[in-house]
Amino acid sequence: MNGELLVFLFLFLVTITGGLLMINLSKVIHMVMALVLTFLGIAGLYVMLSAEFVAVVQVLIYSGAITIIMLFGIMLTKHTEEEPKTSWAKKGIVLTVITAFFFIVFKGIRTMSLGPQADKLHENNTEQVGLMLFTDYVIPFELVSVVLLVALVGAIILAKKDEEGEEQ
Amino acid sequence: MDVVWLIPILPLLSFLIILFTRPNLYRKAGIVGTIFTGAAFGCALLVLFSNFAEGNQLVEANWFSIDSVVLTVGVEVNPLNALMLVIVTLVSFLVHMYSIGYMANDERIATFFGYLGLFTFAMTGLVLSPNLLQLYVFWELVGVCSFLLVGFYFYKPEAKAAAKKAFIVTRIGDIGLLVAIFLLFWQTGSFELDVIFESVLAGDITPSMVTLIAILIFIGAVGKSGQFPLHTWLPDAMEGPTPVSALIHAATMVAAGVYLVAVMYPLFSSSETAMTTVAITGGFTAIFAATIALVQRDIKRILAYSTISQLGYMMLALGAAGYTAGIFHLTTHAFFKALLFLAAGSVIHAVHEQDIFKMGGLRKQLPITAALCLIGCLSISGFPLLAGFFSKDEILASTYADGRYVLFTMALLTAFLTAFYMFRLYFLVFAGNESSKAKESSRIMLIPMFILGVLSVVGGYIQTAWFGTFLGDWLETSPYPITVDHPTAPIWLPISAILLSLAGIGLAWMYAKKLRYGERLNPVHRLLFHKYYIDEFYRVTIVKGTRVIGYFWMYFDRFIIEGGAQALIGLVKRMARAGSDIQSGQVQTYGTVAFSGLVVVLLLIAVIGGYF
Amino acid sequence: MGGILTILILSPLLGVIVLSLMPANHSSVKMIGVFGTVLPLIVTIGVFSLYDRTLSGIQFMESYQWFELMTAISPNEPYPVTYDLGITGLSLLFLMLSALITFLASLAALRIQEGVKGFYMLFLLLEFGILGVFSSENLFLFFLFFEVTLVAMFLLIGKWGGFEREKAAFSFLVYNGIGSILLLIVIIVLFVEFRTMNISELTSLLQESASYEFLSGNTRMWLFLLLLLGFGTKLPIVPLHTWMVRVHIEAPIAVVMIHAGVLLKIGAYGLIRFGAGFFPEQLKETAVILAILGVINLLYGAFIALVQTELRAVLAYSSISHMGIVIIGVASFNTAGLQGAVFQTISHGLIAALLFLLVGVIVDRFQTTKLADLGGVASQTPLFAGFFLAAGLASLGLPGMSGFISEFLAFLGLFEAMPVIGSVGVIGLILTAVYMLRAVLAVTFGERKPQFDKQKDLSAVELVSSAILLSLIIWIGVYPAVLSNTLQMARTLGIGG
Amino acid sequence: MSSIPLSAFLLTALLLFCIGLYGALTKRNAVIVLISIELMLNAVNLNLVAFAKYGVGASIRGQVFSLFTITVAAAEAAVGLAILIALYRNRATVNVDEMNTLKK
Repeated sequence: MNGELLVFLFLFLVTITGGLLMINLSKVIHMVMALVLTFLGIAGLYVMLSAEFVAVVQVLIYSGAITIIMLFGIMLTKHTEEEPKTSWAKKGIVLTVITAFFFIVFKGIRTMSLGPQADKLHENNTEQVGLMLFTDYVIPFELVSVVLLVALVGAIILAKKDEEGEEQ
Repeated sequence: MDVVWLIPILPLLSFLIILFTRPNLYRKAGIVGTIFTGAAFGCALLVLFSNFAEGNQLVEANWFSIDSVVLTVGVEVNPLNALMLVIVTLVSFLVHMYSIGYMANDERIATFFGYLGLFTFAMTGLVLSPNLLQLYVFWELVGVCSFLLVGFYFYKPEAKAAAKKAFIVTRIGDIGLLVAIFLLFWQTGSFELDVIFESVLAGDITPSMVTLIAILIFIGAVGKSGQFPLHTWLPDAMEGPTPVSALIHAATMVAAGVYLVAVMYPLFSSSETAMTTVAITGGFTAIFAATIALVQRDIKRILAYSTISQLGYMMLALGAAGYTAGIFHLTTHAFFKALLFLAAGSVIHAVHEQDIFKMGGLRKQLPITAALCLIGCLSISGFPLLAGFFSKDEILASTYADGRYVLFTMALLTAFLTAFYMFRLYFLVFAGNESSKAKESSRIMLIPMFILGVLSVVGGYIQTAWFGTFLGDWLETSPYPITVDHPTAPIWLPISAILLSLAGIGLAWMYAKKLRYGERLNPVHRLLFHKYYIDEFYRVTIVKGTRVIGYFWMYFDRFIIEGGAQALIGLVKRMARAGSDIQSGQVQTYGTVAFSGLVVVLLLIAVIGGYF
Repeated sequence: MGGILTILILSPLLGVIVLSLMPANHSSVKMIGVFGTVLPLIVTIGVFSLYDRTLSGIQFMESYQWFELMTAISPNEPYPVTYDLGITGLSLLFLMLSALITFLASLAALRIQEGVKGFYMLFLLLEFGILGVFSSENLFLFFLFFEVTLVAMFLLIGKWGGFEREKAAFSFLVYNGIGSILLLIVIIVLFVEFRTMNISELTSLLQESASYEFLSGNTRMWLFLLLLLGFGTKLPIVPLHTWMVRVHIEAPIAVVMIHAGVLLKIGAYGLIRFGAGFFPEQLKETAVILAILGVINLLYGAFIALVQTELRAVLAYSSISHMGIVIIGVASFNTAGLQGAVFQTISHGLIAALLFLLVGVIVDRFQTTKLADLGGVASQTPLFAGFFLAAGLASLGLPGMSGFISEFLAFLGLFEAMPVIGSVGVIGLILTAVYMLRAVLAVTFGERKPQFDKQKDLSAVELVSSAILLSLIIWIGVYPAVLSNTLQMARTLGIGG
Repeated sequence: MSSIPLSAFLLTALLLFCIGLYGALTKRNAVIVLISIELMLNAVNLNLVAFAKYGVGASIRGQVFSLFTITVAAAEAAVGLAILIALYRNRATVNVDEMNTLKK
């Protein structure tokens, strides 16, 4: 047992616990908070995978931005405090199907090994990412910016009150 | 010999002519029918006499074929059926004539004569059959004619029930015969009587199979001849017009059972068990029916039970190896029983009443009927020198010679009972005080009765111990191997028979004097009056039982099978509804279904690809 | 005489075309409808007279290439689908029966008041299907025509039936649909294995021992059982019979005449032609079970008919009972038995048609078919009563009528093969007499009921139709060679007695 | 060199994906459903990054891809929420059960 494994186990537990909490908690706000736990755990895992830049982005975007958006969403809509119950039958069916799915995939990944690790990723990680982004992936990068813009505009239009429509 | 063909054809023609010209003929139908059956009778006489001279004849033609087996139809003339032909056509002819008078006031007289023609056709066809298939065809046809004629007064509920009963009960017997025919066919490969007898005598059929077949055939005879336990239809069949009772239910059709046993005699005589069965059934029926006849009140029912009893007598004779005796009694019985029925018809025609306790003293109003009836009664009672005396004597002799003394005692006792109940009837109807106004029947009804009366007197002289055994000798010339023995009885036998019948007559006279109206109703009497409750027994067991089974299966059908089908349909419907419920419009459900599908595909790939 | 069978099959369609061009309420619609059935009858009689009884095998053969099915697996060996028509003695008899009964039923349908045009169009379409079924020499065609009859019947029952017509129509369609799917499976398997759907080719191929390499005994047994189920639903075999009772009770009388008279016989025809023709070995193996099924049919139908209170229900269960005799005949699988089975189908076709023709008269005159409400009509309508009684007697197997010959032959066959089962079966003959007399006498005999006093006896049309049927019944009963000569049973199936 | 095997990360991602999927399919609150979808996206990201380190021809590309995914996920979250709010304004509910306009 080395330190690396200990860290991984800790992060693994944080991530999964966050997920399970999110599923099982009853209040919506608590769910979102549990999710933050998961996001942070994942960020940690990223660091372990020599992806510091992605980890930082993860914390910023997910734990920060998206969580905030979700909280806004919750505040802007009315919620009965408790999450309404879903029928056991439905849950059962979904659970069975997902378990089956889990075992099939698990069977596939259990002993998966695809070759030697990349060992240079942690060296100047952000530089490497930046180089790749602005050389090979410059066009997708620009496209993503357009997508973000469109999403922004779209979100505003959608969320805006449709006053003219109501008046008509 | 060519005229043989005409014998069944003539009555058939009569039937067809009447059938198609019914509305025009109306009352003339009787004349048409009488002429045709008269002609048939003439032909039958010709055939009879030519049989004396030329011997037996057999003509056959192809009917149709099952693969290589060619089924034939044909006519056969041998002593037995030549005799039967004469009896059938004669009685039929006389009954036709009688009916012209008896049925004169009935609207449906033409239909009546049509049926009579059809019956005569079927009966002669039956008698002429050289093979079992043809015999069975006509066997059923006479049954249906009987059914039609019993139900002639179709608007009477009793007639309806009686007709149905007559058909169904005899049908039960017929099925026995049918099965026997099937078995014989697969044993011998033929329906032809001569082929069958050859293989029976050659021992091609195992003895147990012979017994089985013989008993099955006998079941057929039991049904038709009203033997116990299938006798119940015959008394009820008296709901038909009286001439019908005389023709079908006394002289001809019911005798067909006896005739059948006689025809199949080589088969029966090969099986001791079968012979015993025939004898015991016959003997039992004889005494059984006679006891019932003792207390009945309806004039026709008494005669019906008497018929059953006498048919039992004939069966007894056949079973006791008295071939000649059986046939002999069949002949004489046809004459005197037809006479008695016609006389009863004459009485009923005159007083419109069938209860003998409501009649009396009719001798004065109906002198000729009374005289003829007396002849009939004497003849059936075995009064010396009348026809019945000789035939009954012959039966007693062969039973005695057979050695089964229980049966012999039964026969003697039946002779006594017969004399008693016949004269009880005679005295109650004709003797005593006049109770009602009545007019003697017309000449057209009396002439047939007269002819039958004459025959009832002289018919016995064809076979007597004194003048010669003409009938037996002649029957022996049959083409089939039958053993005709001439039993010699000790002299005390006829004497005791005479004494018994005289005792019966005397007792009946005393009885009639003592009791004019009503009778004591002690338990025995009640038991007899209700015919041993056999009808009630059948109604409770067989009829009810069949209906219960029917209801059981009906509810089974309705609830289990139909219900099962409905449940299946329900299941499919529920599945369909479940399928449509999935289309709820909720994305999550769609997602679940889609994802399930994905998982199923993955599973399939994993399993088929061998990843597990 | 090439093409006469095509002409025969298409002849009812002429009536359909003419009717479709006419206004719905035109006064001569009925006449044209009836005339439309006369045409096929004439052609059938022509075929009947041209048929050479001395030859064996298939006659009036017509065979054309139709289309080919390509498969991805073997693109160079297409599966040919051909258009084959041809008749044997067996199918000729069925053709005669169909054409005749359809004609008489079209006369009985004259009482229909609503939607006459549509009725006659569907009616002729039905006849088209029936004639096609019996003259197909090809399983594909057979199946097509079979489906045509289903659709036509479904619509006829569903639109012109009684109170529960929809239910009856659906149950008809569901049961027969399932039956025809089973049939289709068999057809496909045979087609895939042998690359032909020609019936006589298949028959001879299947009877060669070499063909066992293609189709093992086990598979054959399955195919045979599928066929049995498929045609057993049509026949019907208990417990697949409930749809048939409903159709008998709900469908319009003219349709029931065809249904009981002809359509049920497709089941028997299929069983004899395909079941016995394709899989004789399998039939022999299952003969005992089949015979037991037959006896069950016979007794089951009879017992239930005994307690029914409705005339049409009695006749429906009597049909089930009578079809039991067909099964018995097939099961005994000897010449007598098979001949009996065919005779029984023909004879029951005629008798059932006659009975329902007369039931039509009852419905028309007395407005009820409840046994308790009827009775004594022999007083008011003697001709009707006479015919009805005769039909009843024919149905219970009275000698001298066709029913007897068939029952006799079927049981004769059964007694050779399985005497014990036969002995149980003969009880059915007694029961038949009991329920038939009960029903017939309940209608005709009994006290005169004054409410029926005004009713008229048989009309000329009814009289002639009944007389035709009855005389045919008697003719076959008296001279059965008329059928057996045409039939040539042994030759048709190639079996020895 | 890391001593943690690839399958450990993949297992984590799988578990997260399954949890997310369960939430997306069973939760009735639309917001939670959206969150669950985010969880699933995260699982995918985790896989990408893991494969960037351990995969066939491992390189930085995997991380770059995960960045794209994160961006798109952010956009999705924004638009999804906007739709949610628009829907809430019309139907006054965020209950997924009642959003069945697909049927009508």
